[in-house]
Amino acid sequence: MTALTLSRALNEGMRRAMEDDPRVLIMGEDVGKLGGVFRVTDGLQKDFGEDRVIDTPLAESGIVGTAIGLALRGYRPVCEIQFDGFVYPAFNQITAQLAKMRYRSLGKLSLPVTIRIPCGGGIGAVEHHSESPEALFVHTAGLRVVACGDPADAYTMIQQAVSSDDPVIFFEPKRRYWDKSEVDQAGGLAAALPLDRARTLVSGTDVTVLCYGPMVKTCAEAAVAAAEDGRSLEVIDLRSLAPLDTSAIFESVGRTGRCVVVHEASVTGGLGAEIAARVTEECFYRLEAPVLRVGGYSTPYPPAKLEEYFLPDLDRVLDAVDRTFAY
Amino acid sequence: MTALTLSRALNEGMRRAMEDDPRVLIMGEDVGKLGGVFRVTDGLQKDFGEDRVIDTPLAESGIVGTAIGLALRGYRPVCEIQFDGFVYPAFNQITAQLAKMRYRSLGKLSLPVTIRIPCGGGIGAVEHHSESPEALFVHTAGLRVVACGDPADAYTMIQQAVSSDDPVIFFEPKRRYWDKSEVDQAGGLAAALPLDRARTLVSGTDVTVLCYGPMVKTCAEAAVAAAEDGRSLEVIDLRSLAPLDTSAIFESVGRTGRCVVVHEASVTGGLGAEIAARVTEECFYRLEAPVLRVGGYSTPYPPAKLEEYFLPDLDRVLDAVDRTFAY
Amino acid sequence: MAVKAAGRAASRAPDERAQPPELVQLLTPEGERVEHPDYPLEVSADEVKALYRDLVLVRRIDFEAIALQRQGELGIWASLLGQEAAQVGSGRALGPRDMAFPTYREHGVAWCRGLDPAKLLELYRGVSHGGWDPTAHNFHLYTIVIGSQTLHATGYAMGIQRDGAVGEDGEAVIAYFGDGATSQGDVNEAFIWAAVQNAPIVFFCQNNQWAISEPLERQSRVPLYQRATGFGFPGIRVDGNDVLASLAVTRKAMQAAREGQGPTLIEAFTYRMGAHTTTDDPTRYRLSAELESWKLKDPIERVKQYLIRGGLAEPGFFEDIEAEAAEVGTRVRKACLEMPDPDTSAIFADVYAEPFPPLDAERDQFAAYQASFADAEAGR
Amino acid sequence: MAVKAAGRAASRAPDERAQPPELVQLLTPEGERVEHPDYPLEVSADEVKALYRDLVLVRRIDFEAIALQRQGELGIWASLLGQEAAQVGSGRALGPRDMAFPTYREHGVAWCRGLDPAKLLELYRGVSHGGWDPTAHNFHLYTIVIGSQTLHATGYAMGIQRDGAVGEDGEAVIAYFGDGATSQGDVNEAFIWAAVQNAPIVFFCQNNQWAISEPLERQSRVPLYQRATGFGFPGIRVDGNDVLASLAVTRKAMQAAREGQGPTLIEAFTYRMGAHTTTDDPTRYRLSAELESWKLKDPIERVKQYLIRGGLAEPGFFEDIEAEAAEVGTRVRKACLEMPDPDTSAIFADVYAEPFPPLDAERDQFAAYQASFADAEAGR
Ligand SMILES: Cc1ncc(C[n+]2csc(CCOP(=O)(O)OP(=O)(O)O)c2C)c(N)n1
Ligand SMILES: Cc1ncc(C[n+]2csc(CCOP(=O)(O)OP(=O)(O)O)c2C)c(N)n1
Ligand SMILES: [Mg+2]
Ligand SMILES: [Mg+2]
Repeated sequence: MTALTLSRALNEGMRRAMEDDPRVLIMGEDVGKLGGVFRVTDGLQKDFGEDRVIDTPLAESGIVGTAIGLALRGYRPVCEIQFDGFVYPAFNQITAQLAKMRYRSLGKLSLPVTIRIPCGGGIGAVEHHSESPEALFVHTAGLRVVACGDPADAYTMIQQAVSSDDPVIFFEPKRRYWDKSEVDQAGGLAAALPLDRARTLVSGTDVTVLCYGPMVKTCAEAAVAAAEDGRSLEVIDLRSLAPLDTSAIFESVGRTGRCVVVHEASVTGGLGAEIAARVTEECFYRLEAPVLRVGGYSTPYPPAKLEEYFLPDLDRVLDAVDRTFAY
Repeated sequence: MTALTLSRALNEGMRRAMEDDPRVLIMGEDVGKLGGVFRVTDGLQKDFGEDRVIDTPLAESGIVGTAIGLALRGYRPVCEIQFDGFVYPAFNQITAQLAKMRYRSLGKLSLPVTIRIPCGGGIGAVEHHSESPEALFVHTAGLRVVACGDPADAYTMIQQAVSSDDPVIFFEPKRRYWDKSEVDQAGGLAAALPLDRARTLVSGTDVTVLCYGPMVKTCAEAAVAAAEDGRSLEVIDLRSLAPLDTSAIFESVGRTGRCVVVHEASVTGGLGAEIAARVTEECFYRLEAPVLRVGGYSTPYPPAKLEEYFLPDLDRVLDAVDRTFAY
Repeated sequence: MAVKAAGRAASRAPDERAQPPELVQLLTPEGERVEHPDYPLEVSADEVKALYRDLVLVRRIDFEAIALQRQGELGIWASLLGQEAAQVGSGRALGPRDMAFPTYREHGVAWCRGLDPAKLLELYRGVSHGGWDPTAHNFHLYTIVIGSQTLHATGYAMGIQRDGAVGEDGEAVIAYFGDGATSQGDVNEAFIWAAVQNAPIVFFCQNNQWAISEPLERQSRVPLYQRATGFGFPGIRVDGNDVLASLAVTRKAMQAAREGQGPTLIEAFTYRMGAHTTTDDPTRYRLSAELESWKLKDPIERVKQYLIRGGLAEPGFFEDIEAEAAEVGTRVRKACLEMPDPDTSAIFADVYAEPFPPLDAERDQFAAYQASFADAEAGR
Repeated sequence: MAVKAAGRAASRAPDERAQPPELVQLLTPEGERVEHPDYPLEVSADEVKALYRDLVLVRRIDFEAIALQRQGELGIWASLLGQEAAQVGSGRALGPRDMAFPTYREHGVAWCRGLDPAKLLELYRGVSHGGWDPTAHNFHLYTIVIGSQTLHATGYAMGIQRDGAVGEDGEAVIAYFGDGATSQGDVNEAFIWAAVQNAPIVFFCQNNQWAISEPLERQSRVPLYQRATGFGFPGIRVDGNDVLASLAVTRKAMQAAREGQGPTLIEAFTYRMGAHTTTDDPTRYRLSAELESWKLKDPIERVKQYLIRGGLAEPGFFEDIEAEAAEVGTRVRKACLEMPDPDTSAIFADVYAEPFPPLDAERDQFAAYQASFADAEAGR
């Protein structure tokens, strides 16, 4: 066990993946000498060469489109999209090509492409640098969508994503890049929790709080605060957004009878909606209150000076918890 | 009153809009001499000239991007995206620019751009020609998203969309283009139902069925069939997907206690999820059953020979209605 | 703010717009063999006859498909009529290890790659989205979204480089696309990637003068082959109705790519003799006079004339080809009519490589739902 | 499948790669005035002095912003250091009715358009996403998504055509973007639209040699100005560190556009002397030697030398400019420090032009939620 930042854990995970499989490539803007604007690919070009760690031209559609071609040739590209707000130029290649190729080919073609996206706000950035577009990809059949919440998961999940034969949209909570915690680099992937499974972070009895990515830390803190008020929160880190680990979700809500979903993305049409709909259908008679959603407002991401009001925080999570008890 | 096909009604609506305001332009692929692959812009270039009805180069990002520029110059472009599956290359311009410009400029800039998208399946088309991407736009703040379901609405809604100072994503149910019904071209817009309001198509007491676009006809037929089994369906044509006419929805579900949402898009992460979440939160104590969703499966759109099984039809709507009574 | 005539004063585009630029031709419309200094081509009579056979057969397959669509056996069909030479010429320039990325119209290339023509019908019949195995013939699936495949092709070529398969006995990629596609960002990004990576790829643009109803002027005001220079690689225009020139030019470009000399853009100057697809009505937007003038440049007729003049075809040769064509047509028709509808399970198959529980649940619900009807039937 | 050295044999790109191509220069780094046949420029001493003032002031504004960022008053800043001449030269070539579409780095152009420099800070301070009125100075908001604004600019130019505002006394548009941006599909699509429409637009590319950490070779293997020809309009490279040449070349291109002669691509050859932004660390990817060599080409120093040699500056001129610069710097700093934080209501404002009930509800809930804290406070 060593203490690593989330950024470093991703770096180590990719390094491991590249050592294990010479077909693994890294491509994106500034991923080479610079090591990415968040240093997640730091040192990889130096150690694996320019043919495996590719500084691409400045065009996201080109990055994903050529990654698809490389995958068709047998490679396993890991693409970095520099910031969440810049994935949209690649949207066509992701939605119409990457997600559909296996279906189109009746299973004859696999596209083991991982697309890494630093996501979410809270770092005081300018426009387009704080978005949470996960719902767009969850609605797109053919993609796996995951989000890591801490260094340990970051280390294993990135390796699992790279080794998956399905395309994976991999969200990284940028404001947590520098959070440090223990990572077991010795344990192999076999022992690790599968990529499509949720993890119960805090066990509780009163309310199920579902979260992922940057909100995991926030919700864990909320659980501590709630405990002081004598309220027992069960916090589940979803990890996989597509597919959702519904059995874990239903089991928990079935026990607690209350559910709050937390994400940074705008509530309207966000992942919380899908979860609320499914939970309600499955746990209808067990629900003491409707599933409540805590998320960004239905506006574009605001200027940095206002983001603290826009982003869900401990207070807003607890407020929602309180509201579920008002029913 | 004259009987018009939905396609013709859109054509007449745009013609009226172009006559009323010289700043209204039409642009897209093959919208000129050909009049669009569905003939929706038939004859408009002949009558309004090549400067107002523009056959653009073959690039959707360019269409929307230049439309934004024209709007900044004071024009009101109506862009045609030839098929739903080809809107993705324009996704960046729509999401990061069109939707955000007003917010970015603190209200100083308006982008009165309408983006027409023939949507949905049922016409036996090849891949990419039968998609329903509305949820992607509903999740994007700054856009209005509407869908017309019959010729009368098509005629008025397209004019309302063009005259709106907000960007509007305008969905047209392509398999209904040739459906004919009465349209009142005399009545002005003032008298018309506002663009953001839902319309109760069939009044009923047992279940509220929410639908839009191509599913409107399907659900109306389901209501007739259900009536024979002595079940009273209230069918609401949402018309506006963003914003949702929640007051109309809540009022109805509040009465019926049951709700089924129907759309062609994949259920996972579709608009039905948002509606289910809101209805449940608002009508929690009034719901006799969870809101059920009928929609496409969570797969890419299948080949034409299989679409009849993929698309919601009268039977699947009635099946969902039955299931709501099983609770 | 009334709209005045938009300023369209004399532009400063290069003069090429006036007189058409030089285009590589080795066989005139009249069937005369001409030489080109840069493209010497040694072809035996047998090779020319083989090309003639390809041309006739693919045109016949195309006719059959059009007929099948008219009879409701296909949902739609994109005809290659008029583009046979560009496709056969370039297709025959490929080696077995080269990889081709087609649009939705490359039926002639598919033929050259050895793909069973019936396979092409699946997509247009709505039985699958393109069910052949791209690795079996190094012929990728048809791509419908304009331009997307050019980036896939470029990435694939980057893979060839990383496999060390560039150099003598190297491999290369050919990416097909149309004149309209040159306006898509993706195609231009592919040019950029290919140039920067010096990737082993040939961009083969069939300029058939039309993008559905839009003439080339709506996409570019200069010849398309000139686009390449500004990206840093050569562009060349070839007579796309001349199978020999298409063969020679593509051969040279592919060889250069295989040897590591990087990309080439080939503009095959040709004409879409038919409708854009069987659902299109060209009379709405183009004059028959244009069509007539192109008839005189027919890609097949000129080869026939060449063979006849040179007395290169043995007696009965042409009749035999016709007979074979008829046979192939019948085979394709038969295969189409016998094509089974896909099983409904295909809706849920091959979405993911690994288990995806929520989808499995949907599949089971669907099965149960379908069964309920069967039961109802049985119930009666 | 081990990765072998990717085939990178000699490419067949034009020779321009070897020796740098001709670039328009009217003032040498040493401050010598040179003539160019195509770009005769009549400038009075006062005009040159005015340009000098612009250069010094915008550099000072930039310095102040960097300092403010270091002190935590700005979240980030994108410095124009080294690009002053390209921006002031092109900015001063614009008429009041011309429209400019900047990236996030065109502080010098903003200055020339008459925008209060403090306005530029709002975005970088996180107070707004760019709060000025683009119509007030015909200077559009900063665009952060690379390349997007080039299509907006092209559409705007199409609007000028439709207003009949092309011809003598016409209007034109200038679109700014960087070397990295030339790889984006949108920029190439803008070239296509502009060419096909013959739109009154000048594409002004500041090639500062770097896209964050990526040198030009990662985007193109030929000079960028050559990109234009293949799209059907002229491309020209100008010394972007020469304010006179930047002025002359932009003037001519803008005039041509206004008169209806269509688009021009200008590549302003310059250098990003600072970090990409204040959060970047160039030492990770480039050598200081490169920086040193460009220092000798400083855009301001050469103008100063020209004025001194020619004895064109009255005594005290330079000191006065310095004083004014200091003053402007202080004013900018003051404005920054006094800039009020936005009200939380701004989160919900200006999302839509017309009422949007669900959002209004969210706004009210937010207000109530905020109030609950206030109450709690009061409760104490
Ligand atoms: C991104 C995208 N936009 C629009 C379409 C609809 N469409 C299909 S073919 C076509 C014209 C293509 O013209 P060209 O590239 O010249 O190829 P051709 O059909 O002439 O062979 C269009 C607009 C599409 N398939 N993809
Ligand atoms: C679509 C998109 N992708 C990535 C980024 C992140 N990014 C910001 S600036 C930049 C480099 C731009 O280089 P260049 O175009 O040369 O302009 P410069 O910054 O050098 O002025 C990148 C990659 C972005 N803003 N937009
Ligand atoms: Mg064409
Ligand atoms: Mg740059």
